Amino acid sequence: MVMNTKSTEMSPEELATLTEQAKQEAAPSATKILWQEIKADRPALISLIIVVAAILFVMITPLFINTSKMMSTDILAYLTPPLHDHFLLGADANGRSIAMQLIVGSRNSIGIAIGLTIISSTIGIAWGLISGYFGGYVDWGMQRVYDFMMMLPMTMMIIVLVTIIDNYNSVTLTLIFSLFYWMGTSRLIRSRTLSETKKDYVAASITSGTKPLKIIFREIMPNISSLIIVDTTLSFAENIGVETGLSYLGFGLPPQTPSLGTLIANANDPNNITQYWWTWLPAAIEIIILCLAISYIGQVVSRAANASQRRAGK
Amino acid sequence: MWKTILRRILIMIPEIILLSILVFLLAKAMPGDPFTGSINPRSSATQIEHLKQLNGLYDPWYQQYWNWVVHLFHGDLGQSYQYHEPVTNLIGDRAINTLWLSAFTMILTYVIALPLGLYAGKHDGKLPDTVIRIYTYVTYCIPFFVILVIGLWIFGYVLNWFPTTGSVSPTATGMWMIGSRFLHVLLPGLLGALFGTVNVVQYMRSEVIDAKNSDYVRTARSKGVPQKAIYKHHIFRNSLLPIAAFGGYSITGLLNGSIFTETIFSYPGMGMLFIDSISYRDYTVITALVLLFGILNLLGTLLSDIILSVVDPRIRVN
Amino acid sequence: DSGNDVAAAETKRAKLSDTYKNNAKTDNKANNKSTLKVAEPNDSPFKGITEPILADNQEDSNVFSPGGSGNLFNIDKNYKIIDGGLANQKLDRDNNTVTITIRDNAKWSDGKPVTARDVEYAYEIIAHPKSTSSQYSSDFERIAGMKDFHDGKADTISGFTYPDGEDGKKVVIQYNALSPSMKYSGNSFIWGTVAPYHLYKGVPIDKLAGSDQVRKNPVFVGPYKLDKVVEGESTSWSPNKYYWGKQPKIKHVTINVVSSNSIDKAIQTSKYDFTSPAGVMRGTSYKNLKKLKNYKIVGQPDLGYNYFGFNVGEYDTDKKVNVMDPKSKMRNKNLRQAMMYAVNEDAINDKFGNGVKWRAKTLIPPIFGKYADKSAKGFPYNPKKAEKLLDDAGYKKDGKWRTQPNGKKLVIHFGAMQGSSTSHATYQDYLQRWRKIGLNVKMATGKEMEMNSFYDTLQKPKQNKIDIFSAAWSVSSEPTPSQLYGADAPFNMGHFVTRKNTQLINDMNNDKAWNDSYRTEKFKEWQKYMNDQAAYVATDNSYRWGPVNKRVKGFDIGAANNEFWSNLSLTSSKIK
Amino acid sequence: MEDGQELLELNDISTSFKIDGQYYDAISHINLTVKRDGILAIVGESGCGKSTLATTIMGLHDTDTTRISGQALFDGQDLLKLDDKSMNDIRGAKIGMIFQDPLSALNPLKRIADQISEGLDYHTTMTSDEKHARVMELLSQVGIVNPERTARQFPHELSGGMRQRVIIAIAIACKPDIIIADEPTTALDVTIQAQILDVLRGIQAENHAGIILITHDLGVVAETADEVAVMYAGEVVERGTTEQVFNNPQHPYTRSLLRSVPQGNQDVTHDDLYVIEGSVPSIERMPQTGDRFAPRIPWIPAEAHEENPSMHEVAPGHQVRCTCYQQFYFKSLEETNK
Amino acid sequence: MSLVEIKDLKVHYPIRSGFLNRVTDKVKAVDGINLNIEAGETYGLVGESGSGKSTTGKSVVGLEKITSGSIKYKGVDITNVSARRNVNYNQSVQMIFQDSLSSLNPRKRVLDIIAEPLRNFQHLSTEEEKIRVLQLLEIVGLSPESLYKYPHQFSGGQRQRIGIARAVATNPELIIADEPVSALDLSVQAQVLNFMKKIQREFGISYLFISHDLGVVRHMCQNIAIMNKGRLVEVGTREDIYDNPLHIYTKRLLAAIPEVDVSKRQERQQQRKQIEKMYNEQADQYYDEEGLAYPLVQVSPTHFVALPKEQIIDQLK
Ligand SMILES: Nc1ncnc2c1ncn2[C@@H]1O[C@H](COP(=O)(O)OP(=O)(O)OP(=O)(O)O)[C@@H](O)[C@H]1O
Ligand SMILES: Nc1ncnc2c1ncn2[C@@H]1O[C@H](COP(=O)(O)OP(=O)(O)OP(=O)(O)O)[C@@H](O)[C@H]1O
Ligand SMILES: [Mg+2]
Ligand SMILES: [Mg+2]
Repeated sequence: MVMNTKSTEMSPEELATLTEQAKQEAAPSATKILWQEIKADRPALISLIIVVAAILFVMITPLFINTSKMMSTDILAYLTPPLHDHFLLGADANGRSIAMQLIVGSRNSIGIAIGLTIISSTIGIAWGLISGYFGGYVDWGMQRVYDFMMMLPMTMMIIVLVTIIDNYNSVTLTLIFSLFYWMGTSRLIRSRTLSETKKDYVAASITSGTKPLKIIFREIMPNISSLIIVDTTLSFAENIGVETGLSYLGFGLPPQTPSLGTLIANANDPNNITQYWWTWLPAAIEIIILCLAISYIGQVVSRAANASQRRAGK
Repeated sequence: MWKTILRRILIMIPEIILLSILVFLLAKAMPGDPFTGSINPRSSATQIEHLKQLNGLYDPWYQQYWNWVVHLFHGDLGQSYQYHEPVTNLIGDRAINTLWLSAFTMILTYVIALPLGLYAGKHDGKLPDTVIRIYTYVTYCIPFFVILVIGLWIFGYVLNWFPTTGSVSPTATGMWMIGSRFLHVLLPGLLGALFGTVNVVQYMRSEVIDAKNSDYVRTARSKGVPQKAIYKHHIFRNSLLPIAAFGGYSITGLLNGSIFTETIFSYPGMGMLFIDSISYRDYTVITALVLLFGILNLLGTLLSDIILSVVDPRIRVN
Repeated sequence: DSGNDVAAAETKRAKLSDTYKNNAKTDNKANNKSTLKVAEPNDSPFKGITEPILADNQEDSNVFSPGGSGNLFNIDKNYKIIDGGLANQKLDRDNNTVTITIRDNAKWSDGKPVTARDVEYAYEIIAHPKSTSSQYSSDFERIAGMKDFHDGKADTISGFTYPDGEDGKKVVIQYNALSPSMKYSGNSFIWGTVAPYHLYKGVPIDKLAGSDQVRKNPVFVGPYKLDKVVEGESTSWSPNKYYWGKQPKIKHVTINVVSSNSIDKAIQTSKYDFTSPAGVMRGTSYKNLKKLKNYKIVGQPDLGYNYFGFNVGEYDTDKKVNVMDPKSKMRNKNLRQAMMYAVNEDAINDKFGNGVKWRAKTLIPPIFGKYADKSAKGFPYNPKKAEKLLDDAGYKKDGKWRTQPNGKKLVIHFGAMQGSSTSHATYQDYLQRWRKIGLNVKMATGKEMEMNSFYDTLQKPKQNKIDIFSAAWSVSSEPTPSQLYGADAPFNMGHFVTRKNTQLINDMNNDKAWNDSYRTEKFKEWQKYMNDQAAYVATDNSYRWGPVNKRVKGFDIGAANNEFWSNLSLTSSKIK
Repeated sequence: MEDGQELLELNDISTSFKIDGQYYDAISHINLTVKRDGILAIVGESGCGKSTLATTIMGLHDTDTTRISGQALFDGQDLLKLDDKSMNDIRGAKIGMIFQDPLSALNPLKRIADQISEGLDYHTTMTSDEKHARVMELLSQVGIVNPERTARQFPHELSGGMRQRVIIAIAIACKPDIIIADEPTTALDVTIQAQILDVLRGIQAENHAGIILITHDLGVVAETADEVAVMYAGEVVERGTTEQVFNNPQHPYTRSLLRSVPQGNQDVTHDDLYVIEGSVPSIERMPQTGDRFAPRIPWIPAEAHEENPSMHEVAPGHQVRCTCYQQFYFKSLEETNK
Repeated sequence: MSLVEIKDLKVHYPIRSGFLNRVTDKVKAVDGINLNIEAGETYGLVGESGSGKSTTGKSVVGLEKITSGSIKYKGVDITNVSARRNVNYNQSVQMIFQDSLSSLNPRKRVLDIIAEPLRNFQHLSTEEEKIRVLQLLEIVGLSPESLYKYPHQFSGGQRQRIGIARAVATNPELIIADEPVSALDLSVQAQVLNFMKKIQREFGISYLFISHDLGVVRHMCQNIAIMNKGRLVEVGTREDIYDNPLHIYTKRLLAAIPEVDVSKRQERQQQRKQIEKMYNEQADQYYDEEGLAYPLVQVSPTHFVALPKEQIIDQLK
């Protein structure tokens, strides 16, 4: 057509300079904004450092700890108080070092939390996006499944499943949890997807010939990314505590597997609460600090997301 | 309206059937059976075998399920293996305790959370807001059961302010009984409320902020309505609406929480019954409880939707 | 064979008495006005079944015990049935009959007299084809007509006759043979409680456990009557004016279930007078409570023990009898003994027992002062001996682990149930010590098993998942072990059967056994034999103990104290 | 009641908003008067500060983030100095306001009757019967056919036009002296717009109120207003009677605006509309000295603009900011294509 | 042959409810309209809010599933997807949206936005693609620096031009412009309208120009269709509609447009009142029992109006 013939000749150099100029004018990306926002907020920066350091620490250190040796009982060290013998944080009723269990336990618990967050968020996001985008019968069917899952009494179902599965470990446990933790995300994502789908840029993509799945994941998803990030951060904070509750009831990880939950479960004996506080308190404090730090980061993330929206409004 | 409710209830039926099959199968899939644990030299092994047969534990699952359904339609959920009592009676007793505890916790939660949320929303970004938000975040991050255990220890044992076990004092009679029941749920309810407010506070806060910045509030101000009245008639009322609906949804959370609360406070409700029944493999009770909790969840959602449609004229019409 | 350097000393054992001798003066005002508060330490609510035939749990029996538990007979300290109770029993070895005579003034708490039919009805409840009771066993089939009744072929049990009629006070039970164990309470032939026929008669037996008669408006023959029951939580009691025996002094008693996690705190804060005499208290609690000034710890050896069992055979479901498997991995006696010598029970009990638990020496708990073999040594820690036993039997070391005599690899699976943190530590300690003598022992299924899975596995007629297991029995007050270790006993989960064992168990109740010293002899022989075979080895015994507040007077949990509740009184109106 | 009496006198009003800790003027040095029985239209592009002016008069700003100076004399008092309580006595009673978005401006949970009578609750001592009667009267006054029914309905049950009528009813409930209508018709269809404007005119005729009509639709102004103030970048750049401004526009901005209205007489394929270059600066970027419109007419020499332009009277009652109008001309096609 | 021929187009939205998601009712958004769009021309579609204009436009680009009727593009019925693919329909028909902000993905840079259709329909190298985008930017009068900016960094008019650049990227023959200027200020509106005309002149694009602003439509379109409750009430050339409106609905619309001419103010108000009165009195003559418009009847070679025959005769008098 006319336009093609009219095309202005352009040398590669010219193109490069133009590109360069354009890049200078380019707006910072969302990640950059987020990073700046976090950098500007000292508590958030500290939180981020804490969380990242904690995750790295508990992921790397256990590689140098002989877990089976650590978990072997030494009945002579029964409930050694902190700073006695070689026990920095004391020992539990099995004479096992609390400090070491805390490290390996954090790895297990944080691992479960990360795994759970990744799996459940992935399911939830995909579910919400697909359900919200396609609407109609697809949505209807998916919503029925959602309704059904919502009806299930979660804790009870998890307990029953854990009881059935004889030989479970952290992976199985993560999978079981994941079955029940995607609905919140999916609901959130679905409602945002519904409103996002009504926006004209989706229509524009359709008329531009883009395929549905590409529209869902490449067009819509980036637009709800701030929501996704905020939701994921907050569910991560929440998920750290998920395993502990069940371990407390005795349906979490098996006793030989150290975890924050099995450590905190030491608090189920009122004697331990005061007399042998070191058996559970460090784990509880760790959870609180991690959870607070992550929620704080989540807040900053959501603020950053809002800020970029505000900027977008002008 | 009634038609909508009826339709919603109809929608629930297949879900409930599905749940009943699922839970029935899962219960049977647990290793062991109600008689596995009852081994002691005072009961004889052959008699236990006899009892298993008598209870149809060797029938194929679909037959057991079918029998169960048939009985269900006669209002009979079977006998508890552990309590040797009809499940309906057993759960009936426990349900009252759980509902009483949950209702009390819920009321306290709202009593605490609504003013906090309103206050935080009214002064958003200012000091009280920050304080309230820190409070909610901290409570959100502390594992619920840790709070319960510590609270029980401090207020129940050290200070000896509250009873530490059961749902009512055995000596209480008449009016005292109500007082005693109240006293027994006071501590768990209070702890549950103080540490369970986060959702309601956050929700209320954001609703208030939204309402505060809404156009209709601007309209009200342009009518010359004083600030106080605006909060009362417009902001509070409009923010309360979604919160009211939240109540039904929060039933799920309360029921989940009851498992912990009841175990820790030795409060004989459905949550504790469930944990007991799991280790006893009391199929009939497990099935009935999961089903009941499932139905309560459904009803909670339904209730929320009904509340919403009653209070929100926008929904009432369609 | 001591002479080893590492053998540990005997476990330190607390010296507990079964009575609390309180010399303070009884305070009548306190007895009348104050409430005796009893705690029932238990993690789940009680089930609310007042009828002892139907209740298969300890909680119910504990919280309803002021009602007398329907007990027919008084006993002496050896659990031997003596006269003077609600009824007396007479054994007639010539005619193979048992005559039970109820005392004339025996009444239920509703004022109705206790009748001969009440004695018989208990058997009907046990044996009814649709009964929910788990008490029926083949031993009862020694009663004439019992099997027919149980099979539904007869409406009545023909072995029962009433010389003065059903409403009379006398029952004669026709047996096809009497057993010396019948002299003792808790035997498996004579049921020891009455059931209120006048109250139960309208209720179908399969519905009895759930009926109001059992749960809401029960009647009792003991010193107290039930005032109120809060389902699952508590019972409260006041004196039963129709009680035939000694009238109780305390006018008001409540029994509350308290979770075992909270019981220490509850006692420390003086919330209760004492814990249920038959209630289970943990060793850790003892450590916490023993120093209390206002409580005295009272205890006596428990009717029970923990034990190791070895899987050496299978259950033949057709013949309904256990058979040993000659090829079984654990068949070798030396291996079993070695494993027992390798574990250090004394050290474990020292650490976790807190003085209320100690190493057991035989399969008869020490509470049976007469029958328990006090000279037995059991298996004191002796790893050298263990290694020698293994070496002798040909379990040679091949690298780290020993192999079977036939050269095959040896991996032993240890089955144990989930429990407290101390039980976990104990199991781990076992494993570590077995490994030290070169035995490759692993947890069956990789971890401690949940109780149901554990018994589910063990009760399979044949299983190879578990080679050695740790479990516990609580035993009846009549200690004949046929139900547990007999050839046809399904609870013989290790399937240990030898001719000698069968012989010894049978001898305990043969005709000669009417002679007490013969019987005692046989019990001791059996214990020796079992220790030698080491197919089942008791690991520890413990005290059944509880704290008693110092305001309580007359507290005596000795077996011979047939008037436990009536003998109690208070010395002040406030818990001290 | 005397026609043309001055009701509201705005003297040198400036409003600035706090953005990232700094205050920026959204409107500066506004001088206007509202007369009884007159309709004063305020026109300008989006972001010129029209709404800000309205909300400033009404005292609806958040005092924490807004700084206001100047005087708004009404009835002998300066509205800007009044405390919230005294202002509440004036809002709704003496000055009523009509908002742009008719859906969000009504409380979705309250019945129409309650929303209308709410103002009466605070400004009158009517009994509930009287209030009801007044609500009916108001609803018929704004042209609602079935007032009884509408009164019982909720906002979402009404069409956009009906809702806007209700909002007008709310604004005039207490017979205010001044009605401020901020884009009352922008969200509506033309036919409904015409009806609403009719209603407004009717109200004015009945109540003898003064109306401030904010809009960016020049047609609406031409057909409705008595006086016009053209705003650009927070300033009034031209004001006068409607005839003066439309028939004899002076300021380059006014003239450019009028020139860019599509007229029916152009050739469909070839005639282009006049385009004003650039766009309204955001308040952070607002030039603080010089003619704010100057950057958008680069072909006019810089000298033509006054340094700190003030209003000049070009005819009685007709004022223009800056003298640059004297040198303003439209670029010819050749110039545009250069 | 016209470029696009719309025949008896109906789009009904089902209202679903209940457990089985059954259709319980329907909204007749578009209820049988006929239109022909000629190549290189601008066709105006005018009507009140909710009259079905957008739905018509969306059906033409294929965003909306049509209930019945046909849309022919160069004689080929393109109501199903495969047919559309065969004639490269999606490439040849593009759309410009009302809300410039929401029609541009806020998370994408200008380069990616404009290149989207190129990536789907043409397979260019990254270099070529960039050059093409730069060309398009030049065509719509935006500087090359815009390449890596986000939509929110532009003003409304600029954004609308980015939208246009995307629409013309694949050299379309028809662009559906759904209220392209309704959200814009006068000055910006002028910019966009001029621009649309410019590319039409240069590339011979046809427009279906949807608007409720009769002033703008008059400025842009040779042919105009007036839509009311899903049906067309009057179709004709600009002159037919503006100088000789026959349907009361058209008259009313025209009368309602406020004009900048201050001197005619009284006169126009009079006229409006008169038409309003007429409308109130005679409305039922113009609509059938259901309150919908009658089928179109030809009154001149270019002029159609939805009236029963008898009425037309009256009207023409
Ligand atoms: N609360 C506020 N905080 C900061 N800036 C504001 C605030 N309100 C308005 N502004 C800015 O002040 C300027 C004037 O806004 P205003 O809403 O008064 O314009 P307007 O003429 O009413 O525009 P429109 O026609 O879009 O309604 C704009 O640049 C706007 O961004
Ligand atoms: N997805 C949908 N489901 C149900 N009804 C719809 C849907 N989309 C539009 N409608 C209805 O169809 C009718 C026509 O809508 P359409 O958007 O085509 O009108 P319009 O003329 O473009 O109006 P506007 O000027 O407000 O954009 C309206 O009554 C609308 O409510
Ligand atoms: Mg505005
Ligand atoms: Mg539209």
